[in-house]
Amino acid sequence: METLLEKIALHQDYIYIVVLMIFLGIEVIGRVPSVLHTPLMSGANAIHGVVIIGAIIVMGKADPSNYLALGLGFLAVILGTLNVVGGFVVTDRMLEMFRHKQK
Amino acid sequence: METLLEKIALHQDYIYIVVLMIFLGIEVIGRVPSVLHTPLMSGANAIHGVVIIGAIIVMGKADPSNYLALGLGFLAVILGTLNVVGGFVVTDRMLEMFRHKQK
Amino acid sequence: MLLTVIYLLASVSFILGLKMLSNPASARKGNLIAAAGMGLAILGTIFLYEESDGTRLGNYGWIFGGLIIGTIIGTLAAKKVKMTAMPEMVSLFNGMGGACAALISITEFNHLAETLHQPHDVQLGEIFPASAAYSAWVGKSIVILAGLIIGSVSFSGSVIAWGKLNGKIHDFAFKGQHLINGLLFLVLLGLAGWIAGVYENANTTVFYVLLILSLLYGVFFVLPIGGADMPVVISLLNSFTGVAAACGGFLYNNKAMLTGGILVGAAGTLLTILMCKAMNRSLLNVLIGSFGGHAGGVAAAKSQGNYKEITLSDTAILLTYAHKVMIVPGYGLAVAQAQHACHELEKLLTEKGVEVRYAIHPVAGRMPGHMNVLLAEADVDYDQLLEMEAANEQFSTTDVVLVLGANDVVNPAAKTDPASPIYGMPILEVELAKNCIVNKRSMKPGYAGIENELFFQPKTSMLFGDAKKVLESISTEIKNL
Amino acid sequence: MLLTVIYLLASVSFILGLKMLSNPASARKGNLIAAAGMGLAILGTIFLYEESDGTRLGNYGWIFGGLIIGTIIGTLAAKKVKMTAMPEMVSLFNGMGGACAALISITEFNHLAETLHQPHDVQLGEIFPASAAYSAWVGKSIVILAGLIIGSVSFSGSVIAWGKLNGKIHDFAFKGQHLINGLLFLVLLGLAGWIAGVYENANTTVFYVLLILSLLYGVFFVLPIGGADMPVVISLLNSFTGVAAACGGFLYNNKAMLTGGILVGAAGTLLTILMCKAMNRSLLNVLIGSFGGHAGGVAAAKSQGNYKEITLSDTAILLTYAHKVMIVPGYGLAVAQAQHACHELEKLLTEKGVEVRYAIHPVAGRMPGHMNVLLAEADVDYDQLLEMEAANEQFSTTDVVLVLGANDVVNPAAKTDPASPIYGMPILEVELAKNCIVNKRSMKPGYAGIENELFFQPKTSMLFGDAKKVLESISTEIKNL
Ligand SMILES: NC(=O)c1ccc[n+]([C@@H]2O[C@H](COP(=O)([O-])OP(=O)(O)OC[C@H]3O[C@@H](n4cnc5c(N)ncnc54)[C@H](OP(=O)(O)O)[C@@H]3O)[C@@H](O)[C@H]2O)c1
Ligand SMILES: NC(=O)c1ccc[n+]([C@@H]2O[C@H](COP(=O)([O-])OP(=O)(O)OC[C@H]3O[C@@H](n4cnc5c(N)ncnc54)[C@H](OP(=O)(O)O)[C@@H]3O)[C@@H](O)[C@H]2O)c1
Repeated sequence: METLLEKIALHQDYIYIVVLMIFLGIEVIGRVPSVLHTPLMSGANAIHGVVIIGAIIVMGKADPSNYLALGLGFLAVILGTLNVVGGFVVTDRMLEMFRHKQK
Repeated sequence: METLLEKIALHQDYIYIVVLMIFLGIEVIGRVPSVLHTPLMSGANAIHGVVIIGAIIVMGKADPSNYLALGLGFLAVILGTLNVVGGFVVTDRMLEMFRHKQK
Repeated sequence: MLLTVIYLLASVSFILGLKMLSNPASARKGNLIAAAGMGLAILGTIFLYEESDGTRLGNYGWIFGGLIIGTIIGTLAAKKVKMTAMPEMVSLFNGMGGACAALISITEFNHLAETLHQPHDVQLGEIFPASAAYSAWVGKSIVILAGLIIGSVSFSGSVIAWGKLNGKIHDFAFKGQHLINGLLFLVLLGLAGWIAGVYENANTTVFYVLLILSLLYGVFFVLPIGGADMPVVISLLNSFTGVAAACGGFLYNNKAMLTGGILVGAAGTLLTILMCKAMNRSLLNVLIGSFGGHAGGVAAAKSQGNYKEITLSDTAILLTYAHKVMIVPGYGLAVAQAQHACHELEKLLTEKGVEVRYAIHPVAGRMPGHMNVLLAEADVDYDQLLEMEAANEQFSTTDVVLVLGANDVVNPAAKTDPASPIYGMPILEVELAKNCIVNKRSMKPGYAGIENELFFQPKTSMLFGDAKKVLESISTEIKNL
Repeated sequence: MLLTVIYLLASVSFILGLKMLSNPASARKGNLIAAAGMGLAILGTIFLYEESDGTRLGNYGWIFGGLIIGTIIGTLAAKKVKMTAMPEMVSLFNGMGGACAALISITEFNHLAETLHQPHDVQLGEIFPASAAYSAWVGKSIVILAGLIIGSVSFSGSVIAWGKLNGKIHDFAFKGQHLINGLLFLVLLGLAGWIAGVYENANTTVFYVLLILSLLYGVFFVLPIGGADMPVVISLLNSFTGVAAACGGFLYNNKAMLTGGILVGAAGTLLTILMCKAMNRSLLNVLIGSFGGHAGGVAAAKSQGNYKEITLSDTAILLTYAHKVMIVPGYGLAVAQAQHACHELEKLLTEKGVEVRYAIHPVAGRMPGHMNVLLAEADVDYDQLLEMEAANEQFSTTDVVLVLGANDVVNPAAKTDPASPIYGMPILEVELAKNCIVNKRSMKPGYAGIENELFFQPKTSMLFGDAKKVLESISTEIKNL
């Protein structure tokens, strides 16, 4: 118990950021019309592609002689990029189709 | 410039919390009906009474022989309490009046 | 440790509370949740707070004394205050919060000045910029000074707003006032920068000068703004106090103060803007005081010919034989405390088969929602209240409009006269109805201090007298018909 | 230093972007803003990232190689994909993100295991709980394992969802499957707890077992859920990947990953719930698969008597002489790519003085908003689209309803038959109209695999044929009238 509280106190900034972010995530899309569900899902999908940053770090830190790490990192970068680029492009395509007549 | 960036990096958790909090503050009351403007203002007023925590700390840390500090701290505690208690009670009274017939 | 969790809970309760406050169904619960979080934070601070060296707080007697005194006065004041005076009360409470923040800054600055001046030898070696001590000093003093300035402005501004709302202080403006305010603001910034930037200047004299100038600035900031705009000003000062509280959060590394303060700062700013929008004005326009600035002036005396009076019994007959009656309540109804008499009349008419509705203008009365609150107190059915837009659509099919102590909110000058100080404000278009009966005590102007053309129009009849008495008499007449 | 600011900007861009995405007017700009923030964060990481000891990243060749390959494939895939296949595509991209998170966890765990096993002497002294090294180990390994499990589940689950949507994988459920899933989940937790809790277990074998079981769990999690519910499942897996990305944020103390991940985690969860609500179901109900589970089953063959057919020319006459026509588009319209033909017919009728509207069901088609997108592509005026509630109010005053390739969304069983798998879903109540013409190619059921009583009702006439051809023929007939 004591150590748990200590941990919480130590990482309180993180905990605050996480809690506030959860509130924000919920608030921000609180009243999305159902027509936008698919593009919103797709846009959110692109945003979690931010995991690419981790992949870049893994790749950049990998020992150039450690082929396993290099290979895994390389794959991770590709997959992460797919998530990001594909996600944003496909969302844009979806939204473009809405635009036409919608004032 | 360099030192400013350093400062930002040093206090990044704070900055994140502040920025997220600003977003939240704006999001949370985004679509309040104008009937509720006064109670909401009053409720927000009560919440910033959280400054009372600072007053309590000042008071509790004051050297018992330093009458200036004691006096100022005491006044601060009273004023802060007024803000908090008065704020919440008056808000509750306002809202009570709305309740009656409003389903 | 445990305190961290308590503060986290308090922060969450503030967010949830504010969120629930912005929805009619959950508002009251939201207020209670925020209050519970606050109580928890206060108790937690008293019993669990530790300095970094592990010492606990002392002076429990003083602390509890202050809390008890504050609680008693605060509760009494909040419970006793008349409903119409509530915005004034909120303004006062807001001022208290600002003052509290300023007092904290004063004490902490004195403390800082002392510790700086005592071990003088140590200081001498570290006086130069780029030392760690110097940078700590800059950070700490900026936060303290910001808390001082914002808190003081909020305090003195709120007191002026309070005085204006209850009529003790009158609008006051002179040419070039905005210039002087601007200069004063620059001086404040300059002084604060000087204190914070130069290490030796933990100089209490300059500090107190800054305090006094900040208080003055608050006074000058609010004075030129018209009394009618005080709710907006209070909301703005409210968000100032939030920021001042957040400064305390930085100072004590206290997340509850920080989050609570910033939350109110941001929400309050948005609320201020929303309130301006409800009056169809911009915040800048309010602050420069172009509308309110005129409010205290002499009424533009362009006498508009004659007005017609109507007797109580004629009014009673007109109302009874109407198909549809629209009641427009205003500030006068609240002053006369005539809401119950009004509800009586409405029930009587409904029994006779007349369709009765209330047309609620968003800024009728002296605070947003004033009329809703007032009529709810008299148990008027919520379904009978029409908002401005809905009401304006129905006036053309209305037989009789009964204006009860309202004036500015039915003034057609807002639509027709670009020179009028209320030009552009959306109004209730009562001229569209077949008949319009206006009840007030005299031909005196309302809040904005301007004549009302409506009273001189052929469709309009005046029914002078105190709203409560008039309404009761009409009810008696109708019963006797 | 500068990187911190960049990450902050990225976080803000994600929040703003998501906010704007939830409003039709700003959605596209929101997407671009989030994308710009992401680009900034990626470039910033590549060029500015420093380890705590100041070393920069290496292997630029590999990094840029990966980025370029990913960009090319991603752009091509996203640009080439057919509109109806977009949800599948999103599912795949989501799976990529999950896999990326899992790969990061694998590499970091290997790294951790190596450093733990190398300086063995140092470790021996610190093996006991309560040492700083132990507690660092627990923290780090929990984050790594959480990233591994969540990322893998999201990956394999997304692939299954993708397969279901494009028809490659069929629904598959057996008795007790939920029990097995529950057990598997507990095993995952147990293994992870064991690795994290026992210091010596930086054991790569157990770690890989955990990886495989996680992948399996993802498969079993999605398999029993009906294909019709895949959009909901994808949204849920989307929020899983968000949490996996946030784990990376903890691992690298990276705020952009942390905030972006949590944001998507929270928003995705809410979105999942909102999507369920649009189908009038609970999330639990979807996950247990009671609806979708039946979808693949054999159509309940209670033959409902006879149906009536109508000729093309009769249809043309009926439409031309109607006052008000309501078009109900469905999945079949999209398959036939008949949106342009449909718009032609609508213009033709409007010229003849017929009032034409479209009734849009929220889950018509294969993705939310599918019909809106489809009709917008054919330049149909936005004002002519009615949402479900608005449309249902107007059917009773409608002369002819033209159902084009829709089936489940007009199935009255959803209202009348509690045993039906779609019972409770709100539908378009086309029975209220005077006439109902249904165009499809056969009497085969739609997505949910069930019969549709509507086709056998006296007011209903069937018009068999491919939607596009049928619409074009009707237009020709009308022109020749
Ligand atoms: N709602 C807000 O948030 C808010 C806040 C501050 C200011 N304001 C301003 O207040 C004004 C509100 O307009 P309003 O039409 O409600 O009020 P008003 O324009 O102030 O007019 C009130 C009228 O009531 C009459 N009255 C006073 N006591 C009365 C009594 N006992 N019986 C009958 N009549 C009585 C007065 O005329 P006699 O003296 O001739 O009787 C006066 O003309 C606007 O200018 C608005 O901008 C609004
Ligand atoms: N919107 C979403 O988010 C989403 C996602 C996944 C699943 N779903 C589910 O999908 C269903 C949507 O309902 P719906 O009414 O749009 O579609 P539906 O129930 O799947 O029915 C589509 C009908 O179109 C006909 N059709 C197919 N190709 C055609 C063509 N070329 N020309 C004319 N008709 C054609 C088919 O009948 P024939 O074969 O006889 O021609 C079929 O009965 C719901 O069950 C919903 O739950 C929705």
